[in-house]
Parts: sequence; structure tokens; C-alpha cells
Amino acid sequence: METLKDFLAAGALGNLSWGNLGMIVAGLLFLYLAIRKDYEPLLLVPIGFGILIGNIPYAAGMGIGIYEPGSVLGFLYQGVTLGWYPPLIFLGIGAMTDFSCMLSNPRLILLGAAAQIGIFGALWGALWLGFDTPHAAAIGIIGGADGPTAIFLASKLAPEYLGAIAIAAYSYMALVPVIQPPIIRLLTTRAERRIRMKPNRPVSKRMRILFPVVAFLLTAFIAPGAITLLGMLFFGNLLKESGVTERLAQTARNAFLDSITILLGLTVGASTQASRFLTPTSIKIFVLGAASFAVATAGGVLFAKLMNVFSSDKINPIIGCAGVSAVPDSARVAQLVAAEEDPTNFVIMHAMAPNVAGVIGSAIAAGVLLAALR
Amino acid sequence: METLKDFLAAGALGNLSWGNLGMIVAGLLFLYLAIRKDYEPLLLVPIGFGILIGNIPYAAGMGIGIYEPGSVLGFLYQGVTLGWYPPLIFLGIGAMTDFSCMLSNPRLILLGAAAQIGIFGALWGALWLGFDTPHAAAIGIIGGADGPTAIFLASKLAPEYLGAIAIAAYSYMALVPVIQPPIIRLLTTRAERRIRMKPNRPVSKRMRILFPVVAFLLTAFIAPGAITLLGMLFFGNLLKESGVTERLAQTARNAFLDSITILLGLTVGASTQASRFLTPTSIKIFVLGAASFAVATAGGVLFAKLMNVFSSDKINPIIGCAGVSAVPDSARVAQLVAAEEDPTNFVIMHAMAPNVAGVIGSAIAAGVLLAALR
Amino acid sequence: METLKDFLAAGALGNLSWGNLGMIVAGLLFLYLAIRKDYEPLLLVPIGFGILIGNIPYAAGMGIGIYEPGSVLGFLYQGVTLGWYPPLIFLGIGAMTDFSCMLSNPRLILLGAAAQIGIFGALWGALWLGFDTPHAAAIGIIGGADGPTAIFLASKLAPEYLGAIAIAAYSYMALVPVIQPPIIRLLTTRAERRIRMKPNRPVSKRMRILFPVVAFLLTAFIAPGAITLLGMLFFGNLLKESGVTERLAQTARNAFLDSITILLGLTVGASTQASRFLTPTSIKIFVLGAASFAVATAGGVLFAKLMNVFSSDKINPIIGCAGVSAVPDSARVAQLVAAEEDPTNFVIMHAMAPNVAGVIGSAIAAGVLLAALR
Amino acid sequence: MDNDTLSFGLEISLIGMGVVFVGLLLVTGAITLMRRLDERWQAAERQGEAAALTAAPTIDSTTLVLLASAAATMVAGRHRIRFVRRMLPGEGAASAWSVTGRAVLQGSHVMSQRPRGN
Amino acid sequence: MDNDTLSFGLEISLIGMGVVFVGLLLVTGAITLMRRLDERWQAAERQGEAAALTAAPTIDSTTLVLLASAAATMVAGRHRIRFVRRMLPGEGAASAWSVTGRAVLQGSHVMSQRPRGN
Amino acid sequence: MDNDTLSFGLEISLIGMGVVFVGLLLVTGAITLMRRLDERWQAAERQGEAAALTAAPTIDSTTLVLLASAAATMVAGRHRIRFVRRMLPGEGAASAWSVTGRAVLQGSHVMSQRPRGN
Ligand code: NA
Ligand code: NA
Ligand code: NA
Repeated sequence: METLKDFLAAGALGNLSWGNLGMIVAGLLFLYLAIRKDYEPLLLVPIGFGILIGNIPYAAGMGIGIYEPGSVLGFLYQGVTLGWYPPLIFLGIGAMTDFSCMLSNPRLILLGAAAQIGIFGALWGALWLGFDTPHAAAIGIIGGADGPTAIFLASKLAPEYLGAIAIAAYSYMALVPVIQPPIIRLLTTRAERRIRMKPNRPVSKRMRILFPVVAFLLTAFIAPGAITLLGMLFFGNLLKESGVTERLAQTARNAFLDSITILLGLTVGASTQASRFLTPTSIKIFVLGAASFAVATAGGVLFAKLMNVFSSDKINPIIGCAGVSAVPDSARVAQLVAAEEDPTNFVIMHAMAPNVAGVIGSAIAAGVLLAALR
Repeated sequence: METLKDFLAAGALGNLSWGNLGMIVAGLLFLYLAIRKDYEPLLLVPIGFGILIGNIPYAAGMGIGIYEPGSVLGFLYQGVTLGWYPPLIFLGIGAMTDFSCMLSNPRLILLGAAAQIGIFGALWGALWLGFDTPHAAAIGIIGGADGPTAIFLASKLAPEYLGAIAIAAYSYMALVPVIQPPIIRLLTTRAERRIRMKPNRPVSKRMRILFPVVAFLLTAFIAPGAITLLGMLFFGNLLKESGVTERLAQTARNAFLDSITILLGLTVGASTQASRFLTPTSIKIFVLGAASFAVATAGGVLFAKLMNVFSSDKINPIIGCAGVSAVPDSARVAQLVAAEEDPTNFVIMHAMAPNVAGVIGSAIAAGVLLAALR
Repeated sequence: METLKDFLAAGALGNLSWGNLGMIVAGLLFLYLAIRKDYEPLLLVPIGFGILIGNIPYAAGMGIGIYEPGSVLGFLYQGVTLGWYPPLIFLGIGAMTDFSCMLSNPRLILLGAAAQIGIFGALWGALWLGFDTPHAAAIGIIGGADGPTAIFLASKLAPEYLGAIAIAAYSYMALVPVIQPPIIRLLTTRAERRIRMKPNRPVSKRMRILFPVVAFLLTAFIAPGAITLLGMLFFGNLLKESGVTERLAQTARNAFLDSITILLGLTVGASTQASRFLTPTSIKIFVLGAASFAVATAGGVLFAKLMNVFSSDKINPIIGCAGVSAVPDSARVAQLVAAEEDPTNFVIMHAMAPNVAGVIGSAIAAGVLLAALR
Repeated sequence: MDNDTLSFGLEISLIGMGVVFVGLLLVTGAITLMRRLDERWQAAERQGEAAALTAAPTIDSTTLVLLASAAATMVAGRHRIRFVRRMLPGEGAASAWSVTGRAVLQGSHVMSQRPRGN
Repeated sequence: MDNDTLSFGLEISLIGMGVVFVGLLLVTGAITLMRRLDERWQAAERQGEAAALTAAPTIDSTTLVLLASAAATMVAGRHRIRFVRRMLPGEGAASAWSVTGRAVLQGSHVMSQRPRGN
Repeated sequence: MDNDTLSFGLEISLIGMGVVFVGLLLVTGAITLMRRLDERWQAAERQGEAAALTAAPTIDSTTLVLLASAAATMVAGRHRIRFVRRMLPGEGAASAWSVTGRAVLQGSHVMSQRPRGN
């Protein structure tokens, strides 16, 4: 009978907590949003199921839990805590992304720079709420709207908040269709939203090959802290564009990227054990994250209006919202908002430019914060 | 001349032992069975070649051997000793398995439960032969007829016998076509073997999506020790069924599963160095393993007959043998034995239900043993 | 302002050195040769971009650099320093290589043995230049013209020169079309270069299956130090030829091989930080490497002429150059040189035999050196 | 070999088989329950499907938008659509990033229809 | 640089080249031997092939069983087979688990032919 | 929460946004410059293309050599080419090793056309 008692004590029922139940409900919600609402399923399905795995209650000491030494989940989680999943994901993303939208309309890149204000806005807010500087920086990066960049920086500056930061970043990325439209409408006139832009110009193969090399050298020289992320992103893109390494690019954007995505999503989800995750701090982080997305969106839109003051060739300020990255959702948001006003106005190709520029911008910002605070 | 002497001393001839020769012959036998007889080639080819690699004699100190610190084989073997290959294989298996056979005929799941008696029978036998409890449990799990589950539990409870347990499990899985038929015939009447079962009912996409989530929560709550294995299995299955993560499922069941299979098989094989593997204990382990398969088969078949006592809708007891898992070989055995009696009787679709249920059952049993003995 | 100063001090401009600029130019040259000249792009693109990544100047302490503890690049570089990338690449190569050219004309294998003289010539030269024996051996292996073999041996015998040895090996492999033709012409008469050889004989599936097993046992018994490399090479080949493990071979030669190739090339490139790489020793290593390629080529060609003295069935000595491996470039060189003399003379199928035999030969030589010097 | 061990073995065997059966019985029950609910849902579905057959879009919104935008650009530039590239299965999966890939990929095809350098 | 080192270098070079040649000579010999044996085997094979051409099954037993069972179910349920899905190469490889996949996959196709909810 | 922290936050924000803008401005500038140069190159290219259309080889040299050698062997052995296998995309990529694969693969096809055992 002893054994039975021990076994039950080691079991779920012996260790159940309301927190775990709450998190399990949250995990089920993630799965629902991903599978029924199609919100970023490639991220939310692994994260959602990971939340379930991480919140099944059990007695410590079996070497099961992600925070227990020697556990398999803990082993796989190292890719997150040591920060090497994110650069590998950037490698695959680079091998998948076509930068010609940026190349054909370079001035739109600046919208991707402006949107990074969300990062520093949230950073400041976090300081104001009493976080110390490295933690505040890690929280601010949520405004970059790039999961990998957020995880990479958080793993270096605020490991203890990594779970909350990652979940916040991915949640809001999935929610851009909800967050951005009202802000866009608030800050733009009907006339501005109806602006039509010139179709993109063609981009030669040579430009596409030279771009990743040139862009890497320029950005890395400016912000060496971003070498790891930008190096992988542009390396992947060179594999794609070089024309002589197609088989490597194929693997990088398929088997390679998928494998890392699965492991990263699952372990990030599993790291949200109620006992560590359900804290007042996490709530603060989620509030700051939401604010950072709002500020970033506003930053992009307003900067577009500012550029229109000085340029005769007008930009449709809607596409400023795409500067937050969250590729490609925010670009799709721009298209949908534009279509509301004029169904025959197609801005998505233009929106892709600030969209991918925002990825580079966030990585640079992360590099600066890493250099200044590490 | 010194150098030459040293070199020869470091060479194979300087370190040859009968044990190594015996193991090399065993490895060649594995390759023969896999390539000519098509017995589980995806497992036996890597294991067989691994046995060759592990038994080439050499002088220690070159950092070659799988048990030498800093050797490449030793590095790759960590996936086995730390137990993270098995869950990753379960991820791929989940992304490959269609559970609708179970969903369309749920009562057959119980046959997969009954067959687990083989595990505890062997456990008891091992205790009787004088093994201490954790070792006995690790040996018993051979009766689960699941390589990954066996390796996972053995790596936690009996690392020193891991090689023997893994080789025994995979060998007998490959030999089910030899082991099971006589037992089935012994325990069933001709009439029983001719029983025809109703065709399966259809299963909706929604059921297939809900199943992995519901099944994971239920089983994990009952046996948290199985979280790692069942979590990966059902997560992989959700990737497959969700309909929105097909590209992840594709990778999980192809490149990902294949890569781990190669490394696991090769290193498990290479871990069978004669000096460690050829021991009386290994012989005991093989005997107990054979017994556990027999008991498990009998358990499944007899339980089917028991269910027939209480149900008007008769089950063909042959399919009980599929409860041991060893997917899908034992289900094929069921089909072949049934076809002997009546070539127009197709039981394989029904046999798949206990077959996959047996995988879940063994994982639960492993979870219980881990929780009770770790 | 302090912060800004610190930031600039941490930045590229604060840490710029002529060495870094020089290496960046070298990296760009690699990319140019790979993309425009199509010299081994699958190796030179990752290495070239890695050189850029490794030579962006920055202040230490950010955990960015490949030699900094805890950096992502350093983590990925472990596959090189611990030497487990090379065997995994050999696994993929084995799953890709068809040895039937060797099987149909076995005597040509000896050309692949003769070419290994380049290894020991360079070893002797290195001793003469004052390197100690293990370092000399690691430098000599450049003459094997096999990147993975060179990296594997260097990681064990001369970690401090690993970068230089790897870059030298890959550079000269890409340059065989430049290095070999003059040597071939110098050592052969016009008549010899016009020799036509009998077409190859057919090879049965059975031979192809038996070969990797038999060849592994023979070579591993002779040189156990080569177990890791040869084991993986022949295991991969068995996966390809067995006919029952095609899906494993597929993965091994595609997703698996590509992933490792990307990571190996990138990290080897990134390991060439000017401060460590631009040394007189590196120059010596490059000189010895060039010499070893020349000696190896001469060895292969002259041995072919020697064989012609004793055999009536003449060998076209051009194909001796393929014995250095550098698969398949040196075999293509042989074809091109032969075509100069007689455009209707196709020696490439014959050249493939010493070409792949050279891979085995170099691995054996590496095994001997490892056994004697480790 | 003492009795304690064997009795312990017996005990753990009973618990083990018990838990295995309880666990799989729960699964069996859950499936049976789900089937019940599913029957009803399916009824609703069948009607839905009927409607869907007429309404349902066969390509996802982004692609639609892109094709439209492509078409628009064509018209604007007075060009004809030479081809519409089918998605590969790999790309076809709704990966955020592959959608990007597709988005910009298709975009650039559109662009590349326009005469060079204008 | 002393003589010992150089003589050691010479020694190791001789041993090294020696071992390389012995190793590859053994391989050469083994291949030649194997070819001999193979000649005979092939003779037997050629006859075998002739027989095979008439006898050899073109799909593996499991698939056969499955198609049959599918057919059987069809008949039982008075339905026609709408399609028989060809194996993809990836799946086609004799992977135990992919066979499962196939087995159950095909099974479910069979099932899904039957009118919903009965 | 003291002022130092906030002022430091302000400072780092200014530096951060500054660096982001400088970095992306440099990229913008570089792209614009590259476009200029590209225009000229393209002119040259367009002529090149014209020439290429007539001259350009449609398969890489190795393959060419192999097909030729195949053909040669055929003639030598008085056989007809039964088929020429198209490269698979995976293999098609210019991987040194896959080229080997192809080289020898094709070679062996050629060989296997010859009657067994002669
Ligand atoms: Na961003
Ligand atoms: Na089982
Ligand atoms: Na070589």
C-alpha cells in the first residue's frame, strides 16, 4: 500500500494546483486560436502543446520537468537558454525571405527603423515600473515583434523572464490583426489611407546577390552585438540568392528551419510552469508588451506621414504599421485596412519593404542593447 | 621499429578477442536478416553495422571507442544515455501514425492494455532471478515491444544494461513473425480464428484533432512519469492532424525521424562491445525478453477471448497479439494468421487499434515504473 | 555621453585592425570564386561568409565571438573542435557515393593509395620546417585533399592550427583545376595522354551491398584509428545500396549532409579571426599544403606509369591525378586534360575509381597518424 | 531472493497494470463520448459543407490579394500575366515566413514582367 | 631540427604508406575475389529473373492485403473504389512506421467512402 | 525609482534609435548606389543575353561529358541508349558530391546496358 500511496503522491492529483489548471486552459486557448482561427499556427501549436506539457503536475525528482537537471525537456530547452535556436531560425528565415521588395523601394526601409521606437518606449516604461536596466531592455525587445530576436536577447539579459517575454512576443505577433487596425485608423485620414503608390521596380539577380553581403557588412560594423542574428539572416539569404547553393538553401528553409521551430516552440511553451510563470511580473511584462506593439505601430505610421511632408511621391501611411515586422502578418493588416477604403488599392508589396526592414532594425537594436548592457 | 611495434600493438590484431569475432558475426547476421529477410531493416541495418563498428578491436586511448571520453561515437551515444533520442523518435512516430483505427473502434484499445502484462511478468521473473528492482523494471519493459520506450526507461533505471535491453527489444520486435503465430494457435480455436468483425466506422477530422490533446491530458494526469514520451507522441500527432502545421509534420516524420533513427541505431549497435556485452547477465536479459514477448502475446489473445464472454459483438482473438505493439509487424502477423484460416477475412485494420494502443500502454507502464523506482 | 563612448568603444570602429580588413577581403574573394567561378560553391560560400562573420571587429566580453565562452558561434564550432562534424559528413557522402567505378576496375584503387605520398611528403617537410610531429602530421593530411578528414585529424593533433589547415585544404581542393594540369603534362608524354582504356564492366547489386561491409572490416582491422571516418563512410554507403533503407539514405545525403555542411563551413570560416589566423605559421601551412597537392598529383601519375611497366592492359596515367580525391574535381581535371589530346577519349569513369579510393586512402593514413601520435 | 522483493514486485505489477487499464479505459471512454458529440456536429457540418461548396475560397486570402495585385499591376503596366506559379507543398503550408516568401516571390515575378530598367 | 625527428618522420612515412597500400591491396583482392563468386551467382540469378518476370509481385504484401481489405469493405458496404493512392517514395521505403501510416491511412480512406455517420 | 536610471534609459534610447537609423540609412544609401551601377551592368547584360540565347549550354559540362562518354560506350559496345535519366532537383544542385553521385550513377547505367557478365 505504501507504494500505491507514494505513486499517487508522485502523480498529478497529488500535486494539482489552480495555477496549472489555468495554464492548461491557456494552452488549449493557444491551440484553438492556432487551429481554428489560423493565428500563426506554426508557432502557436508547438507553444500551446508545450504549455500543456509544462503544466501537468507531478512530484519533482523524476527528472521529467524542463527545469530538472538531466531531463530531456531541459536538455532541449538549452537551445533557448543558451540562445542558439534563434540564430538558426534566422538562418532558415534568411533562406526563405526575398528582399527585393526592399531593394526596389529603398526609402521604405526607414519605416522599419521608425517602428523600433516601440522597443525603447517599452524599455523606458519598464524602467519606470522599477525593472533594472538589463531586464527592461529584454522586455523592451518585445516591441521588435520578432520571436527569435526577443528570445536571443532575453536569454542574455533576463533569463529569469525568458518564458514570459517569449510568450508575450509570440502572442502579440499573432494578435497584430487585432491590435493594429484601430491605431492605424486613429492616426490617419481617409484621404491618406486611399493614397496609391507606384508599382515596384524590377530587381536584378546581381542586386539580390550583392545585398546580403553589403547589408551584413554595413549593419555589423555599426552594431557588432547583432553579428550573430544578422550574420545568420544574411548568410541564409545569400545561400538562397547565390544561385549556386540552392540545395543548402532548400534544406535551411525546410527540414532545418522546421526542426528548430518545433523544438523552440515546444520548449518555450513547456517553460511556462505555473509556479514560475504566474507572477505579477509576468503581468507587467504582458502590459508593457502590448504597449510596445502600439507604440511601434504608431511610430511607423507617423513616420510615414512625416516623410510625406518632405516628399512629393507620397507614401500610404498605412504601410508604416508593417515596420514592426511580425512578418508577414502586419503587411497583411496593411493590405486589409487599405482595401477597406479602396478594394482596388494593393499596398501589400510595398508593405513588405518596411516589414522585412523591421526585422533588420530589431536585430540592430538588440545588438545595441546587448553591447551596452552585457 | 619501435613505432611499427607500437602501431601493431595499437592495431586490431594486437587486441583481437574471440568475443569481438563473435559479435562481428552477430552484426553480420543482423545485416543479413535486415537486407535479405527484410526484418525491420530501418532498425537492424544501423544496429548491425553499429555492432561491427563497436567490435573492431583497438588499443584504448585513441579517443575512438564509444565509451572513451571525447570520442565522436561517445558524443553521439549521449542521445541514448541521456535518453533524448527516444522522445524525439516518438515525435516523428506521432507525426506518422493515424489513430483513426483506435477512434473508430475504441473498445479494442483494451487489448493494448492487456498485453502490457508481459512487462510485469518479465519484471517479476527478473526479480526472481535476483535482479534488483530498478534493473528488473528496465528488463521488464522489453515486453513493451517498443524500442524507444525500452531505451528511455533503461537509460534512467539500468544504464549498465542499456545495450543488452535495447538489442533484445529490437531483436524480438524483428522476430514477432516467428514468436507469435504458435502462441496464437495454441490459445485459440479454429472457430475463433475465423471470426469476422464489422468494418470500421468513419472518423471525422475533428475527432482526429481532439484525440491527441484529450488523450495526452488523460494519460499524463494518470502517469506523469510518461509525460516526456506521451507528450512527444501526441504532439507529433497533433502536428499531423491539425491541418495547419503540415510542413512541421512533414519534417518531423521524414528528415527529423530518419536522422535520429540513424544515430540511435548506429550508437546502440556500437555500444555492444564484447567485453561489456557478452556476460551471463545479457543472456538472462535475452531469456527474460523472449518470455515477456510470449506472455504479452498470450495476455492480448486471452483478454480478447475474455471480452467475447461479455460481448455479443465478437472480437477475433487473433488481433489480441497486436497489443504488444511492435508496430506494425504484430498487426501483420494477425492478418497472416487470420488469412491462413480464411483468406477472405481481413483483420489488419482492426489489429491496428490494439497495435497503436499498445504503444500508449507501454509508455504509461514505463511512466509508472519511473515514478515508483526513480 | 559615457554610454555613447562605451558603445563606440565596443563597436567595430573602436576595434578595427588591418588584419580584419585583409581577412574580409579574403572572404569576399572566396564568395567571388564560389559564385562567379563556381569553385566548390557548397564549401566556399559558407566558408567565405563565415570569414566575414569572424572578422567583424568588436570588443570582447559580449559573448559574440566564436572563441568566447557561451557564444552561439562557439557552441556551433564544437562540432569542429570535438571533431564530430566530419564523420557525420562522411555518413552523407557515403550515402551519396557510388563505388561501382572501383568495383568494376579494382586495380585502379592502387592509384588512390599512391597519391597519399603527398600526405607524408608534407609531413616530412613540416618536420623539416621545425613543426613537432603531431602538428606536422596534421599539416601533412592537407595532402589528403579531403576537408572532413583534415578537420578530423587536425582537431585531435593540432587544434591550434585547425583553422589554417581546414582553409588550406578547402582552398586547394577548389583550385585543383589550376594546380594539377601543368604537373600532369610535365610528367606524361603525349602518347601516354592519348591511351584509351577499356570501358568498365557491369557491377551487380550484390557486389554493391557486400562492398561497404567487406571494405570496412578490412580497412578498420588494418587501421583502427580510421574506424570513425571509415565506419561512417561505409555505413552511409550501405544505407544507399542495401535497397531496404532508401529513406534513411535519402535523409543522410540531403537534409542531414546539407545541415552539417552549412554549420561546418560557416564555423570554419568564422574561426579565421585575423589575430589568430594571420601568422607566419599559417603561411608555412599554406606553402606545405600547396606542395602536398603537387606531390600527391605526381605520386598518382607516376605510379600509373609504373603499373604500365608491368601490365599489358595500359592505364592512361592522367587518371593518376584523381588519386588525391578532391572528389569529383580531380576526376574532371583528368577528363579535361585527356580531352585536350583526344576529344573522343572519355577517361572520367575510370578516373572516378582512384578518386573515391583516394578518400579511403586518406582516411587510412589519418588513422595511422592518429594511432601513432595520439 | 527474499519475499519482500517478490511481494513488492507483485504490488508494483498490480499498480502498474491497474494504472495502464485505468488510463486506457479513460481514453476509451473519452473517445466514445467524443463520438457522441461528433455525431451532432457532423449533422451541422454536412449542411455547412453544402453551403461551403458554393462559397468556399480555394486559395488563401494572401494569395488572392497577391494575384489581384499582380493582375492590377499588369493592367497598370499594360502587360499580360505570363504564368501563375503553383505553390509547392513545402511552401504551401501556411508558414508565416513561407507566405512571406511567396508574397514577395510572386510580387517579384509580377515586377519582372515589366520591361527591364524602366 | 634534429635527426631523430626526421628519421622518425621517415619511419612513420614508411609505415603509413605501407599500411595504406596493404589496406587498399586487401580491398582490391577482396573485390576481385567477390567478382569471381559473383559471376556464378549471376548465372543462377539470370534464370531466377526469367521466372521472376512472370511471378514477381509488384507491390509489397501489406499493401496487397490492404487493397484487398479495402475492396472487401467496398463490397461489404456496396461502394465503388474511388481511387487507390500511389505510395510516395518517401513513404514507400519499407519503414515499419510508414507502413503503419500507410496501412491506417488507406484504411481510413476506405472508411471515408462510407456515407457519413452510419 | 531614481532619475539616473530614467536619464540612462533616455540616453540609451537615443543612442539605440540613432544607431538603428544610421544603420538602415547606410543600407538605403548602399542600395540606391548599387541600383545606379546595376543600370549600366544591365545594359551590357541585355546584349549578353541575346548572345547567350544562341550560345549558352543547357547542361553543365560534367553531364555533357558523361552523356558523350555514355554515347561513346554505346557505340563501342554496339548498344542503343535506352534512357537518359533527368537530374532530380535535389541531386541537380551543383554539389561536388552529388555530381560524383551523378557521374558514377550515370556511368553505371551506361555499363548496365551491356549484356551481363561480359
Ligand atoms: Na521588428
Ligand atoms: Na507496447
Ligand atoms: Na584523399
